[in-house]
Amino acid sequence: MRSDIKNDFPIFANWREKGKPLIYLDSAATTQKPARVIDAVSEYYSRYNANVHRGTYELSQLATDLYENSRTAVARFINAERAESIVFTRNATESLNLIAYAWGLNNLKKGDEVILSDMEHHSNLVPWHIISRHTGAVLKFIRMNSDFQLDLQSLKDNIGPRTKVVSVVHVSNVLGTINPVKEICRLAHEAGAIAIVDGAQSAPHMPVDVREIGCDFYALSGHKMCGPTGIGALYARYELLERMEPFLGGGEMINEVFPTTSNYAKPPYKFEAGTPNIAGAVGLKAAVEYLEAVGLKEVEEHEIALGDYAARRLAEIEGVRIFRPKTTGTGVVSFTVENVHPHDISTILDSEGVAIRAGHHCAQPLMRKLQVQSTARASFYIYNDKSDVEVLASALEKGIALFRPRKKADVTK
Amino acid sequence: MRSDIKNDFPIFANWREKGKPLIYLDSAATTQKPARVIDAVSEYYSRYNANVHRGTYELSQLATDLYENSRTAVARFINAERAESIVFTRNATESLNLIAYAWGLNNLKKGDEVILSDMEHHSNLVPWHIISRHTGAVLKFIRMNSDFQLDLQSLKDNIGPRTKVVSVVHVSNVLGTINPVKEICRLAHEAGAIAIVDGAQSAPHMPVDVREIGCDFYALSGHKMCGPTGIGALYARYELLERMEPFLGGGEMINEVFPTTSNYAKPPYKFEAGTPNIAGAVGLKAAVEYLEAVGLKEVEEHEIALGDYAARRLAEIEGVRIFRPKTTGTGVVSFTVENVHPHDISTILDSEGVAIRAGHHCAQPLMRKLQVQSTARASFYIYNDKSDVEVLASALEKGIALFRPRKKADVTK
Amino acid sequence: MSLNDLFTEIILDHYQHPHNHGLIPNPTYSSRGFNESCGDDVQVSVLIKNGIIADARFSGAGCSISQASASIMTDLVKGKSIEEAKKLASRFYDMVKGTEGEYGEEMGDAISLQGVAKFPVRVKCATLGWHTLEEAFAKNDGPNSSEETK
Amino acid sequence: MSLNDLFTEIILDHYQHPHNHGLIPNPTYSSRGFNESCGDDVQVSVLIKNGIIADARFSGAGCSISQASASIMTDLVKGKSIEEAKKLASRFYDMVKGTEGEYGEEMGDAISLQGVAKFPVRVKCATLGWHTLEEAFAKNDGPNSSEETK
Ligand SMILES: Cc1ncc(COP(=O)(O)O)c(C=O)c1O
Ligand SMILES: Cc1ncc(COP(=O)(O)O)c(C=O)c1O
Repeated sequence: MRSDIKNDFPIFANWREKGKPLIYLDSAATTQKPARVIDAVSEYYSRYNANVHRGTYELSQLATDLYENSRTAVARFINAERAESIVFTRNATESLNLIAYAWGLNNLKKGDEVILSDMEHHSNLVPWHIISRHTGAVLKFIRMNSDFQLDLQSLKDNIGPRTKVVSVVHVSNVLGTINPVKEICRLAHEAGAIAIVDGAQSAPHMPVDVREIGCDFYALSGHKMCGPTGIGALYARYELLERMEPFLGGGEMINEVFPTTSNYAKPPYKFEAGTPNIAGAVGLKAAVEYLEAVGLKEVEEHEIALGDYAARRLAEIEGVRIFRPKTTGTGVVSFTVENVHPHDISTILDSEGVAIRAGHHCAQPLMRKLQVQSTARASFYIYNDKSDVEVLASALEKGIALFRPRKKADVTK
Repeated sequence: MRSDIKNDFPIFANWREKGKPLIYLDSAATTQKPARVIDAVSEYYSRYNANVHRGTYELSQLATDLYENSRTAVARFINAERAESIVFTRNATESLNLIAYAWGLNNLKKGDEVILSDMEHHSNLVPWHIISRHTGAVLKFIRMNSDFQLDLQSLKDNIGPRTKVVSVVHVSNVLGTINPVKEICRLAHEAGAIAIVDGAQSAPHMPVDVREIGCDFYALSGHKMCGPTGIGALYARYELLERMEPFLGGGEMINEVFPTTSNYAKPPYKFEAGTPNIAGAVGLKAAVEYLEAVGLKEVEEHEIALGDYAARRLAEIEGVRIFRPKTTGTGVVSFTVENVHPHDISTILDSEGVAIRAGHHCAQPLMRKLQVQSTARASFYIYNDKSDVEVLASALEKGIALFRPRKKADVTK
Repeated sequence: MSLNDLFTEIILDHYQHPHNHGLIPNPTYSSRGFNESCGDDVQVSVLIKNGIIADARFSGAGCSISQASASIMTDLVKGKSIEEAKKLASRFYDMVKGTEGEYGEEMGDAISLQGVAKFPVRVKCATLGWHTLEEAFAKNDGPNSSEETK
Repeated sequence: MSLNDLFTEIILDHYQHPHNHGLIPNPTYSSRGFNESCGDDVQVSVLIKNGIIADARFSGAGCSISQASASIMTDLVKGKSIEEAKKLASRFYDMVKGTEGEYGEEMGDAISLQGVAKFPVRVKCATLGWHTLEEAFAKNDGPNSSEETK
């Protein structure tokens, strides 16, 4: 990775002005934004702002072209077969809800089965809870083994003619595990089920090819891949989008509206009701182009190397326990420290300028499997390097010292 | 209105560089953005960007504060009783869908009635089409009279014990009609129904007080009020939010998640699944503050004066027909021209730098009532003045000359 | 980018006095198309006899460009095979999108729509009739039953 | 903004050796609170006798601040009336949010949480126990049935 890459991200220089450098290790929650993306958004508002699609004047046509060019860029980024396979959403969460509501609510019946996994983010759990409540569909789970990997045998044991959906996370936001989604999609299709991949943590971090994976749907969030907040995407096989009922109703997504009925525009428009996040899409295109220029293969290698290094370095510290698979980890390193709560770890690190996340990481069922209430999580991205790991490790050692177990003191009555 | 207000909006200077000034008369579709809003978004990404709510470090706390301060600002803007009554959405369309899905899908039954009006935007029609298909609820309509106003008698005739929802547009995006929403809400409540107001075209243009109106829900879009794209809001009475089922499922909106069930966070968080449009909220706060500084009363007076003037000026032109109520119009002026299709009018005006909209304005049922396929629409905002009306009128006269009816020519065989 | 490049005399003439307006009672192929961006609405019907387009008509409502283009199209495709009509459609798309090329005799009055290339917002209007024609040909259910029963 | 202002000896002591840990079998009031931002989970139970808090206990799991604060709270409220406890809660919120004022004797060990004011992210941890106590008091269903039947 270029050693000056931090300079692409204005926040680092701005934060340093406040006294200490920012060691940002929470990129799995959201990444920082390169100037290129920030400027693309500003430029959009300063030069091209207009509503899209229905405009009949030049400015609106420019805005529409910018918006649609972003669709093309996202399609290229994940190798979708066509731009029209990309639906813009707010984030991965909305993408997954779109599938659950538009496909699930209209296609699932009592007794149908939806297979998820032990390591899903709440965004791939709660929508199915809601839909199963409405439809009577049953949820099942692919089990995780002791090396924090999915046990495909438990999928094979559970999948069958009642299985209508298999939906799994590509890369776990807690463990960094890269799941064998290609194989999972193959098994889903063999059983006649649709296959959904939550790509929130893969799209930003590695080359992704949705056709190679063979999924029917793939969800991603712009803000986790150097893009703006408020813009995400859902990839879907176009024929599926054509057969699906719409999700949100409103402007842009219709063909004809009568007082009590309506018929719908072609996908992807059918799924984009109302004025979209145009500036967000413009910024997402800039983010995609930025990441392509860095090179996704390079991003992946850099992260895995840093993740491996950090896991090794932290494991040397007494009391630290790492939750990361032995072979297929990424730049996500979750850990706990004996006698120090993750939230306290985070405060200790914060006082040294190190931003990590502590909590359940929107994966409470996984926390229960790991038999912890929460973990601390350092997640690395392109702007991190080994020196960040060193700061992290030594700040951690300091904190552990502070929390060393002590006898009942006499300061309290 | 300040005569130099155009200078607050960078797009006008930038466009002029291309040769001719931009006469932007499509603010009902989306408004231009003041530098203050554009800069707030850039600054957020350059100084404060982090994920919100679950952060355990300073940067994340700053981002959370900025996001929540925006909620407070929006609440103040429409005089909501508390900040927690504001749910952030993508736009007014999503706000209305949220009600239809979260309230409607869980509360409406076969035979229940939903009363809308003849002048609704598709965003307040199509969601109810979807929900009525799922629940068997029946849609009814408040009629429009010949002065383009809602006929309250037709509401009184239709409302009754089966009425569960009354949902109407505050200001029509086609006619500019200001509807008597306070009276409509009162009638709805008398009948025991919930009262919804689509405020997409009122929040940007006049002082709005949701408690004075007495509505249960009020929907608005940031991009129509000088704010960023991709951010909108739903106001709701807090007790209603508490009683409601959630809409989208995912991170942030939960309390506890188990493999097959979950329970939810308190409103408004219960309705904000996944990473929100944080930068969008920050920009919306800047927009709200900008409009408050201009003064909403002043905005309203300026627009009505311009709308009145434009309606008078255009009516002088032969063949022009205006669709605007005699007394209660706003800055929206829809019109048709004999023998010239609205789309052609728009192209003609565009060649003179005048951006207007032509089409059905996402209100096809209203178009049928007006017995037109489409209209041309000029919509004025704070950065427009009388000189814009003059350019509009003379460009229109030019176009009409071009399209004067001619005999069958012999250029065609 | 003068308005006269777009609203040529030929266009305005076809708009004000459309050719082949109406619908064929028992068409071999027919379809209806919308221009989502401005509400134009065009219905096209075609009668095939001996593999040749014996009649083509259109109806609907819309802007000058969409209506004139449909009018011109119905003139042009009559007497041609389906394959020839499709080839012409594709040439037409190229022309109005501004693709370099020689567009001559075979385009007939459609040549007067060449100016559309300078007005990107209007391309969809110009192509609406042609797309609707192609959709009529492409309908999964093949020729309308009316032809079958003849 | 030194860590020692936050993780004082008293806090660490309460964290590592919490007072009144556990639950009262037949509490008059009880409630469970979550800190949505970090997963802290606290259950508080209270026994009222003759209008006075005769016993207060807490259980749950969480960070040093949430656990120590709950531990200190249970010490403090014992022997007080509900009104006094609520007044103390409100004083406590003021203190950890950094509101100017004199916080003296009556705060007991809670004074050691004054440093939280400099760590805004941790305010929610410090107030979790107190909010849960207030929620217990406020529950619509009034005192738990256990009190009723006693
Ligand atoms: C009256 C009305 N309601 C709803 C909407 C939908 O707004 P948005 O597209 O921002 O969701 C609009 C915007 O066109 C409108 O004018
Ligand atoms: C695996 C995974 N799925 C889904 C999401 C949800 O992403 P968003 O909050 O952007 O919708 C996240 C983000 O935390 C994630 O890590």
